[in-house]
Amino acid sequence: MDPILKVEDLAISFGNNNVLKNVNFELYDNEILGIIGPNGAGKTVLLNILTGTLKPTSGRVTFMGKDILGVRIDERARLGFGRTFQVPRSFENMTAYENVMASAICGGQTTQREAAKRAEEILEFIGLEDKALVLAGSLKLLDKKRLEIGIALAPHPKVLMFDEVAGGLTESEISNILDIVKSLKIHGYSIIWIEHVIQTMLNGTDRVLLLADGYDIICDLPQIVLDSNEVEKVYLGVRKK
Amino acid sequence: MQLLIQSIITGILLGGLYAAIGVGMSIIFGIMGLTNIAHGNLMILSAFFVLIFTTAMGVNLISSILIAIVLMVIIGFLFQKFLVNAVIDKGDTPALLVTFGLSIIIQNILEIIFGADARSIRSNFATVNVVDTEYFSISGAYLTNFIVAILVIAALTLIFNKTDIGRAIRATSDNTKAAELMGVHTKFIFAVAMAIAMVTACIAGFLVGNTFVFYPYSGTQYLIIAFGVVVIGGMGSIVGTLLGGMILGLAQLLGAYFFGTGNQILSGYIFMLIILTIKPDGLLSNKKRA
Amino acid sequence: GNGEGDIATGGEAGEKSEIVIGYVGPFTGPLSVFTVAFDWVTEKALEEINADGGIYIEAYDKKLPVRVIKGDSESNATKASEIASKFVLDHNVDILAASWTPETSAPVSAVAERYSKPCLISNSPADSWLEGGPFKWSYGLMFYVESMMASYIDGLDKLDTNKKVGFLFDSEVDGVTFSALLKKMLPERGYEIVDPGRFAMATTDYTNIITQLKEAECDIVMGNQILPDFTTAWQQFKQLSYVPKAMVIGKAIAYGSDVVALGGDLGVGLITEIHWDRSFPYTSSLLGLSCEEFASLWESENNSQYPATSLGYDLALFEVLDIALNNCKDLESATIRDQIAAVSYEGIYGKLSFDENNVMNIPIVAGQWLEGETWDYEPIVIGPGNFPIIPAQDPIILPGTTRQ
Amino acid sequence: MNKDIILSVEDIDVYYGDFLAIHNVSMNVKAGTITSIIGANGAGKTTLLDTIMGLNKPRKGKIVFEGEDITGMRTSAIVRKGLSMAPEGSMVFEGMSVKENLLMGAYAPKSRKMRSELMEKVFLLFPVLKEKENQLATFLSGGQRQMLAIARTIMSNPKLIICDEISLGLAPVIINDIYDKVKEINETGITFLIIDQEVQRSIEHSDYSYVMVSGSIVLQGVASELPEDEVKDAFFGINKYA
Amino acid sequence: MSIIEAKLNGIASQTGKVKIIVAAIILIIMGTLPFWGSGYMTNVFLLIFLYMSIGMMWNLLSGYAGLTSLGQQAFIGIGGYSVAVLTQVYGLSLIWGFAVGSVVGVVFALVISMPIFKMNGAYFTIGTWIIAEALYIFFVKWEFVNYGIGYPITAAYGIPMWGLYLASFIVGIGSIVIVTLLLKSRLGLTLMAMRDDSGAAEVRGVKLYRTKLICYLIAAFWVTITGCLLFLNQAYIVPSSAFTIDWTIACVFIVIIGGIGTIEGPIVGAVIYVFLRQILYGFPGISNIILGIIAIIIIIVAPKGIMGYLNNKFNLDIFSIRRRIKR
Ligand SMILES: Nc1ncnc2c1ncn2[C@@H]1O[C@H](COP(=O)(O)OP(=O)(O)OP(=O)(O)O)[C@@H](O)[C@H]1O
Ligand SMILES: Nc1ncnc2c1ncn2[C@@H]1O[C@H](COP(=O)(O)OP(=O)(O)OP(=O)(O)O)[C@@H](O)[C@H]1O
Ligand SMILES: [Mg+2]
Ligand SMILES: [Mg+2]
Repeated sequence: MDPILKVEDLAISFGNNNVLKNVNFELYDNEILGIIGPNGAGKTVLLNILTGTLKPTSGRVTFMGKDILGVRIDERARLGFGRTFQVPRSFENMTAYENVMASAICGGQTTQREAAKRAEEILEFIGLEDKALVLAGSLKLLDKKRLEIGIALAPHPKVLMFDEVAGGLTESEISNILDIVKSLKIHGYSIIWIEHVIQTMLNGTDRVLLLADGYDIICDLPQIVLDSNEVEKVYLGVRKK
Repeated sequence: MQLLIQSIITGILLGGLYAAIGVGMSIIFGIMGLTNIAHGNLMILSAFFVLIFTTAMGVNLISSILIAIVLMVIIGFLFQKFLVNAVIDKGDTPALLVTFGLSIIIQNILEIIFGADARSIRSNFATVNVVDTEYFSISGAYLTNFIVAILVIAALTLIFNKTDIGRAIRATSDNTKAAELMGVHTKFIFAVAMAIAMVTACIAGFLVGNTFVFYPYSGTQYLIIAFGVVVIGGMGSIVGTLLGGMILGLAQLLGAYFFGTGNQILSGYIFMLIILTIKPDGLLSNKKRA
Repeated sequence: GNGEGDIATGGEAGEKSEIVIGYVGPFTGPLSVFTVAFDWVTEKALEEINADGGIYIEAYDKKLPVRVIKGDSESNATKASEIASKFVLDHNVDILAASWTPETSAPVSAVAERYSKPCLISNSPADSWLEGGPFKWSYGLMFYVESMMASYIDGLDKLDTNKKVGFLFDSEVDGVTFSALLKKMLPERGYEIVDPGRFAMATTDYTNIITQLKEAECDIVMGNQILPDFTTAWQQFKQLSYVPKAMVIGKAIAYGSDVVALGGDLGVGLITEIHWDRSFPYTSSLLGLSCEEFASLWESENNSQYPATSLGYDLALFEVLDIALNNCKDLESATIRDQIAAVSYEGIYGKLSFDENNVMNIPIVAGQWLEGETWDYEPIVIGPGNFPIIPAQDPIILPGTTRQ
Repeated sequence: MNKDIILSVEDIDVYYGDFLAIHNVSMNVKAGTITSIIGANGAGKTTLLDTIMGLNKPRKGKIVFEGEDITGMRTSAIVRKGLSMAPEGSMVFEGMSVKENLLMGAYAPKSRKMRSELMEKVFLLFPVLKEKENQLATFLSGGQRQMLAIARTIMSNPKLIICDEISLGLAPVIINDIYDKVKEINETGITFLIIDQEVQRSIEHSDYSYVMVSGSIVLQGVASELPEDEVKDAFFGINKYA
Repeated sequence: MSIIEAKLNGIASQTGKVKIIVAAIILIIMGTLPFWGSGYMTNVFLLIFLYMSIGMMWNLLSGYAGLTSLGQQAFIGIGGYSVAVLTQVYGLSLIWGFAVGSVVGVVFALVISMPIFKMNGAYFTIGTWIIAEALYIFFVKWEFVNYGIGYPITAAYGIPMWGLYLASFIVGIGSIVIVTLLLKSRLGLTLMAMRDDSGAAEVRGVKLYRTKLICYLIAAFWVTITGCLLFLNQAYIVPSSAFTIDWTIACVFIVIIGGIGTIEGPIVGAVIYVFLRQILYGFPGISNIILGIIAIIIIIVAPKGIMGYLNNKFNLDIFSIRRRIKR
């Protein structure tokens, strides 16, 4: 089966700071790929490259067989990239409802009527229907994170990319997010999921990629990755006795 | 031939004055990220100060300039404390609009007090011709401007690179949080930067008053020059200001030479726009480097 | 006092208690120098007009005092238009008046035409004002640019020069009109023109123009600028070591104080237009004073040199209104308008009446500023041009002229 | 109050807007020791350090340094009291040379006088900085930046040095090196409060440790005696204390 | 003022018949003002509608599209000059002035959008100002438009007051309608998203360039039309009054005082601005100082202006552009 998204020899540096040196991985249809790695490993940078806000120094990104590195940011959204931001960046002076609608319209090119319908569905799905008319700026962190997911989902993207959607949440909140992501898989989405909360990686993903020192160190089933020496060494930092 | 040589020389010398006009604005932008629309008016305000001291109070020129500088520093401090600090965190537009309001207030107050008449600060060298050859002449005022501008810019470069306070200013503009962690009282540093900008505004105000005439409404005219200089040179770059000034001066004079007298000012503007289009951040844009 | 508008409560026609004149002028802004005499002249004129209760109007069978309300155009056309509208619509003035340069006079005339209000404009070049015509309601006490140029050339003819004239005209109304006309007139009188072209107002660097004129060795430079611009330009002439034998400059140096403001002895020998002078051989119809007496009255009461340009025009405005209103049987707009049109006047500007363009052709002469006895600078008339009745003297060549 | 406690944090709450990032946190740092804080991402470690340095204001509680209440003081004033921090992500002044960065470290008047000695001391500790003295900091590698950041704190001649994410982006050799330096500096009498992403190492190198989970301190003790399982759980974000 | 408030209460609401009826009544009252009101009131409201229109468009740019321009006078001048040149020089009817003016305005906007859309933030602000200044200087020395002499617009003498008023009324109300419809359209959501976080908006698929351009062009079009009327009202045009920054200053005051990023803001702002000018005209010089002080105080105390403040405080949302969930 062809991967929906393929990243080859990706490298990026900021001045002298070679954040990504050579990263390769694939994302398959209807798969949840977890990405872990130490702070500053370049996980967010990777997402930024995929969505187009950063230009890589070299490498190739193929989406459904098409090289997309030359494609504009907004066009990529319309091609089917949906993401969340590590620090939520919802549109604060718009209601949750409008946030989702805006995303549906811009990324999905629907009419307002369709977008409204979609927004209602989504708000229900992420459990935010009772806060639909609240300004996004006044939502609590969990709700903001949920809204991030909702916004990303709105235009029916092909690939969803979550950047620490569970970060900063309590345990029960985390399981709530976990449920949402799992049910997204059932709906057929392909997902890239960056998270530091190991639980989510273990329970929510199909495969886990460890990103460190600018390389894709290992990419395998979650349990295998988390038990590997590499993870101990570069990520967890707890040496086995 | 005479006209071409004269145009080039005048263009460069005029550029010195333009650099002096722009440098204060550049500092404020580079350090605080504040687009100070009132900069031109503050300049004219200082010119009026120098004028009052020399004419109405009979103080000699140098002392007048020094007193004016002190006054401008105080005004800059108040401006910083009560207006800029109140809005600087609210984003670019509110800060810009506050300075916009201030500019209107200053020019109208000046008009109420001094009337709309044009003034100039007469000094001995205003009408002197220091070099007079067959091919070109150099005006005393222009030469003074140029030398003062070079001195100001050299002094600023020295201050910013070699003194503790200068380094603190650069550090603050580089990374405010880290500067605070070094023990730099960054709010105070903002005030110092504003004070330095005021000193340069005052000097520029004097130079303008000595070279041209000014009236309460002149601020806008010089604001656009300041903008032009800073925009061409790159906001926040001191050396860029000098470059920007000379380029603008030359663009005007050569514009007049090649496209006719009437196009002198227009050439300057068009050149600014061309540079902004090609390099939307200016030539030496580097906010990190003073 | 800067025109705190004295607001009239516009009454009904039946209970008319005064005649209100709404005057719009540049009381602040770059042109405010031209309104310095207005308050003083208004006071003098109204004192006389209202001396025994005002002007008798048959329709009301009583004397109505004349009152003037002032509006400040801030030397800005938009503002002038707004205020004129306010005067007509809100204050219900009987007559609109305005003065000084097209920025104020043109929009005020436009308002008068729209609302059918009689309107009297003083001191604006007639030529550009007339482009807004033909006027049905507006009348002008104005000079024709041709008269002004004729007087200049008249004066220049008396000088020993190489007859090469360099232009220093900006691209504002006057600069464009004057230079265009001079291009026709000067060659006819044997002068050669060097024209670097029109330039924007508020230009600060004149190197290009000056160097061109210097290279062409012009003995005469003619221009028209506002004072600040001219101050800068004239300084730069000196800085670049180029002083022509004659420097003719319109607008900038209307007053002795302007010439002083140039600084040093920069003002000596400059030639400019004179709109009114104490040496004019006329007597005011309203005040009964000769020009010399009127000028002296100002100087004794104000302790400053008489502001020649405004003094004459401001008084003439009231002289004409006085005559017109005294002929009015009622205060209908049309009546007032017709009486203004009919004014045949003999006053501070001699004997005049309105021509077919609604313009009263006010004398204008060329003068030269010389160091004076009472004041720093005093003007002499050097070129009476179209008004030979005005006595004239011989001009001098600029001191500091570098070429022999 | 115990005399050899140089810094004590008493029961503070810190908010970001409505978000309670730190709740009821108290801790003491003994003079002359190396104290570490351990915790998962987002546990609130940085927030705590920033609050100590006056970059955040606690809504409740107080912070005492050498017996003096420094709660709510301006950061620059706190620095002058003798605290110094190498912040998370090092935050060097990118547009300034290495030397200028160090000079900025000695900006506070007290240290300014002795800055040439301090500079020599620093160059002895980090010879690589001497080599790069005149280079702009923007061209330093991540590890070198971290060294510069630590060196910069020393330049202020502090009593207490706070290092956030001390080993971030550093190669293992350098990390060991850094810890050796920390030890060396510590032996001259300067107290350390450090955060290291690598739990084990930070425990190994410190005298006393605090473990933070979700904005609260859940565990503390002499570093070598901390129960490893519980530490690991805390680090994995499994909050059985909640 | 109560009229205005009532009007404010009216226009937008599609909810509630009362609002529609009130709106209709207000519109009829305002639309027929010249036939029952005094000439003076007519003139004042004429100005209010014109200033409202340019304020509304500046608000669209600065408040919604993040394009803080100091060069709107360029379009006002273009409008005024189109009318002047076509009627005065070519003797054509006014309609031509409006038609040609709006085309020229939009084309000019399109042309300058290429360079200035590359500039961001302060650079954009300054860039627009420089362009307007350059245009001023260009007109001053352009023989085709009679240099700095300008033109009287004699065609204006013949227009009855009510005609000019109605045109202004339409332009003013039209500006409200345009902006409201725009914000209620698909583009509106895009715009608001862009206003809140343009980077994030782009990642969500917002075509930043195109969206900004559309706003810029709409504003250019409408401001040019308003410029035609402003100068028709003035009946005289010179470059110095056509291209003066004063027009943009007026926009800034109106929007800041009224409330940036709200639809009601420019309406309230225009009413206050025009009335203040009428009251303060007798205090030349001071009037601008007072306006400046008011603006600064409002920026500091209530950065979102009067309507922003009221909207927050009392949850007023007269021109609701909020999307409601229909159940
Ligand atoms: N725009 C940028 N310019 C310069 N450096 C950048 C930029 N964006 C990221 N970096 C650098 O790239 C490195 C990787 O950052 P990134 O945000 O991808 O880390 P991360 O893996 O997402 O970490 P975390 O888990 O903390 O979110 C960091 O050192 C950061 O400083
Ligand atoms: N400026 C901020 N505004 C809002 N929330 C913030 C801010 N900074 C941190 N937070 C939140 O506060 C919590 C604690 O963050 P903090 O940075 O103190 O954690 P940390 O323990 O230092 O984590 P890390 O290991 O990632 O550095 C996190 O949930 C974070 O999302
Ligand atoms: Mg990240
Ligand atoms: Mg941290």
